[in-house]
Amino acid sequence: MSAKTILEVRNLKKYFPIQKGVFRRVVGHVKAVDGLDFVIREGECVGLVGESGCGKTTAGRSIIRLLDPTEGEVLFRPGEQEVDMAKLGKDGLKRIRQEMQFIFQDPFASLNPRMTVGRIVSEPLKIQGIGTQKERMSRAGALLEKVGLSASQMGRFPHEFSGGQRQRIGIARSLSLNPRFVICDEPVSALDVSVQAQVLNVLKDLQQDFSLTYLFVAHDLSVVEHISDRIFVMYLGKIVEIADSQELYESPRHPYTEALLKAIPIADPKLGRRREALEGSVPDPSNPPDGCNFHTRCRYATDLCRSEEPVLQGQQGNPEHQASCHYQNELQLAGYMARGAG
Amino acid sequence: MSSNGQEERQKKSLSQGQLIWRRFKRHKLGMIGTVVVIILATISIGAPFFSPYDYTEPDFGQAYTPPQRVRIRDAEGNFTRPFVYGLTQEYDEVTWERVYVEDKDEKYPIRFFTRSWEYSVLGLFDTDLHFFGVDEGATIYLVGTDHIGRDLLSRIIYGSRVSLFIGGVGALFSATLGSFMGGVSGYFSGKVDMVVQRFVELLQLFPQLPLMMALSAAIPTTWPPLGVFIGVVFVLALVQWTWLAREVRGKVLSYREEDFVLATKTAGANDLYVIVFHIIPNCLSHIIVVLTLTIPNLILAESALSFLGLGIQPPMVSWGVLLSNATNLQTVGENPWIMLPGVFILVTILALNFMGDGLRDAADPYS
Amino acid sequence: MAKGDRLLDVVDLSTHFRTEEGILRAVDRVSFHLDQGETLGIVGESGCGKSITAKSVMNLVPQPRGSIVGGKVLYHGNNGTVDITSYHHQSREMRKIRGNEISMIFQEPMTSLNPVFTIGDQLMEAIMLHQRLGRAQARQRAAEMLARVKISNPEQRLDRYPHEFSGGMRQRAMIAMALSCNPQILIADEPTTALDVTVEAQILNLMQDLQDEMGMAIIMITHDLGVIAGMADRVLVMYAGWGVERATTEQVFYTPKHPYATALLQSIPKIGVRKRLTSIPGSVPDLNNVEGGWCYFAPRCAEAMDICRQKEPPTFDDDEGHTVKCWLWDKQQTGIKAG
Amino acid sequence: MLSYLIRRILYAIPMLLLVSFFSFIVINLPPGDYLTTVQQQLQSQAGMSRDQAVAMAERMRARYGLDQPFVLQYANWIGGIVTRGDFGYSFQHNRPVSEVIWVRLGWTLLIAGLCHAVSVIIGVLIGIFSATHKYSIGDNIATVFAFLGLSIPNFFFALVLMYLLAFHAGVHVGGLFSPEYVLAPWGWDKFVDLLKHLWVPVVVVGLAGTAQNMRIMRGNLMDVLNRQYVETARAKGLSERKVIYKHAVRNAIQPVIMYMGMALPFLIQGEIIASIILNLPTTGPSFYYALVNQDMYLAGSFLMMIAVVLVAGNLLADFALAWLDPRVRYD
Repeated sequence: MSAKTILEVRNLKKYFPIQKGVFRRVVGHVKAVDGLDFVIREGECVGLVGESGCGKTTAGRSIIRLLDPTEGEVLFRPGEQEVDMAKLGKDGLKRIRQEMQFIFQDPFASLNPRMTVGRIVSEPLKIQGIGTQKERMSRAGALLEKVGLSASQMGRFPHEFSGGQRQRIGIARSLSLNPRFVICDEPVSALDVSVQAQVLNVLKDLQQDFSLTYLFVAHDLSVVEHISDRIFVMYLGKIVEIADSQELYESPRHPYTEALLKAIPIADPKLGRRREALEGSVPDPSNPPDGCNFHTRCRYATDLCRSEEPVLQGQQGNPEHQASCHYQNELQLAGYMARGAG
Repeated sequence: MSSNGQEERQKKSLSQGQLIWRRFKRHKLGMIGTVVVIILATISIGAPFFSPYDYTEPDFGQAYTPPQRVRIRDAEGNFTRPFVYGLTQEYDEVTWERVYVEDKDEKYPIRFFTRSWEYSVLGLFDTDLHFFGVDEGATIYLVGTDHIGRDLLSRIIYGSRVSLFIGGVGALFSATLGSFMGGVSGYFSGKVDMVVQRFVELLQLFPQLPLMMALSAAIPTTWPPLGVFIGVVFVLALVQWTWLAREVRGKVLSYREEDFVLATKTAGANDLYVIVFHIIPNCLSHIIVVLTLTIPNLILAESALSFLGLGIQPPMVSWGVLLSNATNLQTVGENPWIMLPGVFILVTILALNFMGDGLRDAADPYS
Repeated sequence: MAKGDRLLDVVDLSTHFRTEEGILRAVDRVSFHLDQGETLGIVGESGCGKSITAKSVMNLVPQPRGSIVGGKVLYHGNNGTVDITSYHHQSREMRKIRGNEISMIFQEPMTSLNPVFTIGDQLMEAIMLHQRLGRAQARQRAAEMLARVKISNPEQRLDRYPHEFSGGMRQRAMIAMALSCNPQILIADEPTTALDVTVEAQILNLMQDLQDEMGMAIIMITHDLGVIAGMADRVLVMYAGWGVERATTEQVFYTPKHPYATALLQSIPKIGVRKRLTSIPGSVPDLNNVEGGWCYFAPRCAEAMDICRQKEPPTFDDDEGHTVKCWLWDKQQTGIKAG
Repeated sequence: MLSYLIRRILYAIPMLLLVSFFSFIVINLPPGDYLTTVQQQLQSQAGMSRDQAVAMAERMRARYGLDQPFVLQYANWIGGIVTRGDFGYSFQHNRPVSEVIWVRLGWTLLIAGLCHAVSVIIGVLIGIFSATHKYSIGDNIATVFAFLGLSIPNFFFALVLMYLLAFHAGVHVGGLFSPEYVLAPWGWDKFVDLLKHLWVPVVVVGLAGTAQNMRIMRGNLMDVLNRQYVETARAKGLSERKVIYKHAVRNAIQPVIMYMGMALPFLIQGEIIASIILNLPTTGPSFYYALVNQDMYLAGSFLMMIAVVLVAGNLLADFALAWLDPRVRYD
């Protein structure tokens, strides 16, 4: 991968205050996102996985400034110029919206029930003041065709469509401004299995046709594996491992990744019989454990893990594969393939 | 696919508004209420046309005439067109009270589109055409007369103008104020929200009626009736708006976090755009429902204030003003029909409540 | 009763709902059976009727709009065979079975416990009702059950309220509650859908352990083929209210007969296999007021024939109990597959 | 829990101050004051000249502090209330306000409280019945009753009831006692006589509240009956009675309790207007005449005390809620 960097995130943090007591004083913070560092290169699809509450959705929303980050830089380089999304003012943000878009999880909540599909899809163009009404509508029609719907359905309302169709309308809307970078926030997790495949295929085709870069946020590891070139694994507000998709599944470097892979349900009666389960549950994100975040549930944890926080760093001889584990070079962790699948 | 595919497709090209209307049509009580409201509105708009008498004209000789019965069978038992008997006054020999007796020899058929007193239509031209009446020389007091012999029905019809107008305009005014305050406070949250919410809470800590009484008492007695009328509308709206403000705020708060609003924001929309094109249209049906349910509250409040003499001032009439003649128990006992304006209040409020309830069910079927 | 004995025979079960648009045939002549100690998986997408099938077995169809309109649910319990559909849903007989012989857990662990009562109260309720134990003994038993579902400090946890439990813990508490009276059958309606993968694995493992220990049969309802593959002995595939295929788990996964089952298996992404996913075109038909007389899957089926659009397919049964509701398996129609 | 309660109480204090200030503003809105009326009377009835009357009124203004700036007047008033329980002077009654309001406020609270209890109990029971017998004849009747209850203006209802009782049933109505008991010392007979009179205002004022509680309970219970935990309770094998009364009602009643705080204003305003018609010795008539006569301290004190009662009512409702729902306690 030698493509140029499109997005670089440095030390991104998003804390939510917790208020308590008689005077509603701020007594602490939920550290939803606690220092993310990564780069995304042009044209790739990066999967951001983790369990609920790990901060993946907050991360996505902080990058596109649906939430204002508490700290950190979000350097976005759609063309020659670089901007810091985290510091943009209103006007700059509006301009940059043309380059960075967002796809929402819930296909029912993300479309305004009182607008026709044509208006929904063409609305971003109207907001940005691009083209005439007629041009905007014809672009909306073309986009609907592109996602496998028909332009003749533009006059209909969202409630007349099924979940999968609605999600495709949402995708068409996010592409109307011809963005370079799209954050997909669990775009298929609300859909049925048979429809999920339709949407995944549409997303893949569009990536090719419009040369898009995706940040694909999801909890379903098989979906993420299917669509991503590289994968970031998040745990308790931090990235614990970054690797090429295939490499991550074959030879994970972080015990949490290993645990996740062991828990994936396999649709094969011979292989899927018994999954090895990670014990315990995720610690309170307002009061994360000392040392390594994961040590409370890690089967390999030592005193070092309990006292000292590991940094996310490349492996010996393989700087592209990063993990935040003190023992990443020593541990022999089992990949998904070890379960006999693939 | 199947034979009902056609129907499927037809069913599916409806907007939210049309869907609401379809559901509303199925709500029986709501439809009944709507029909009653339309009839009442028609009568109050065409008040002079529907009033058989001039509502301001006293006829001291006819004071406290009881309601006259409309008959369709004459003394011989034959069915005829509707008519009333003439009335003669007699004095009770024991108590020396005036009593009205039907004179079975004088039959006066009820005539439609008759001519009697003159009125002007929108100040454009004068006419004396009326919906119904009887021939000269007889009287038709369908719900009786008051203490100075004014036709109560005509007074009720004119009173409906004031009562319905106050309800409607007051509700519109309070809805505008309430939606604006609620919307602003919900959308911008933070300090603005704090201030508006505390103010709303403060107002809501006072029971509405005593507060309205106190505020109405502040309207100078020297003002002309029209001034008092406008003052009353303001007082009602000022006390009432908080309720809607709270509801709108809640709606706005929930819509503000909806994905479709966030999606619009990621397309670069500013707050104004989001409010105008996304939040208001989605709140609108809710606001209309609350508006419909506010009207009966205001009619009720107006009638209570006027009943106590703190609202509309004579010679202007409203249902509450008419009822204020019924405060003396002895008078009511002797002339119970003077309570009839209350029945009109009841029916109107009931109809509006039915309508509002139907609208709410139709607009928000899952709540 | 020994492992392998027949526990439940569901024959042509039909459950309908009255909706604003007309009659919704949520479950339409579905048949299956369940043996002692085994796990039956019912799989299908949202709206296929799998949850309503489970609720019909419990005689808990949402009232007053839904009702069981046909078929039998024969339960071969300790007191002989009874037809559950013949009982009124609030009858004493039915209530003796519910929670005692047949138990159920639900999809949303967050909402399936009553927020205003402690976990202990809710656990003891069923124990006191069915086992006629006093409060102290019931509490004892409740604590045992919590320990059994691997909740630490069970004694203290009994006095906690549901909102103080995490999602996984609540589902454990639900399982403890469901199993507190040693039921013959546990119906699990999407028990792990709302949970994370790692917690899902914990819960499924727990269910398997408890099944080994206690010997109850499980009906596992899910849309997740991975969960089915990991848990079920036999599988019923549902589509639009129909049971379209029924066989052992191996048969369904390795030699599926119904085109829907085949397509479903192909449409899930498999790790390590990066080829384009085969998607099923279109979406599930609206089941309100559909007129029968055709195969509901035909519009989405790659192999649909003329007859599929004209006549409802019957259910074909091979000799090994692998049934399929599809015209492709009719010898008169094709002769290829049915050969 | 404790922090929740303390927070609610601390929050009520500035609210009370605001309430008193607002009451004072409202009462001062009318142009002129009580002494303007006095001045006119002195001129027309006592035959004083205009100058004499004005001078006399001014002297009285100075005596009662009415010539001071508004804010100072308020400060004096609220200071008197807080430090001495002195609510000012009632010009109309020629007595300190505190001597006038307490008894009347007591009766108002008694009647409103009774109405509250009756309307909650009956309303909730009918609501439970309605929700569990959805769309049955009984439910339809209850629904129509509820609409009627919400739609009938309660002064009109009071009027009709009085008329029917007085002229068709021949019962003594109006007031809280029959004439012969008004001045009589307390005793069993007087108590019975009170009950005979009390039910009229209770019915008049309680009707709307009952209807409202019924609607709320019906809606909530129907909603709660669809919740998953109700199904869980059924799946346990509990009887329908237990499912409804233990599991569903307990959850559905919370909004009713929340509403109890909000319902108080309606009950009090209902009581006020009904009292004027039924001529009861409560706040209603007194407040009304104080307003009409610009007896500002009396009217202001009434308005403020009513609001204070509501603040207290809301606090109680909050506490009840916290007691009922562990999630609120948890904070």
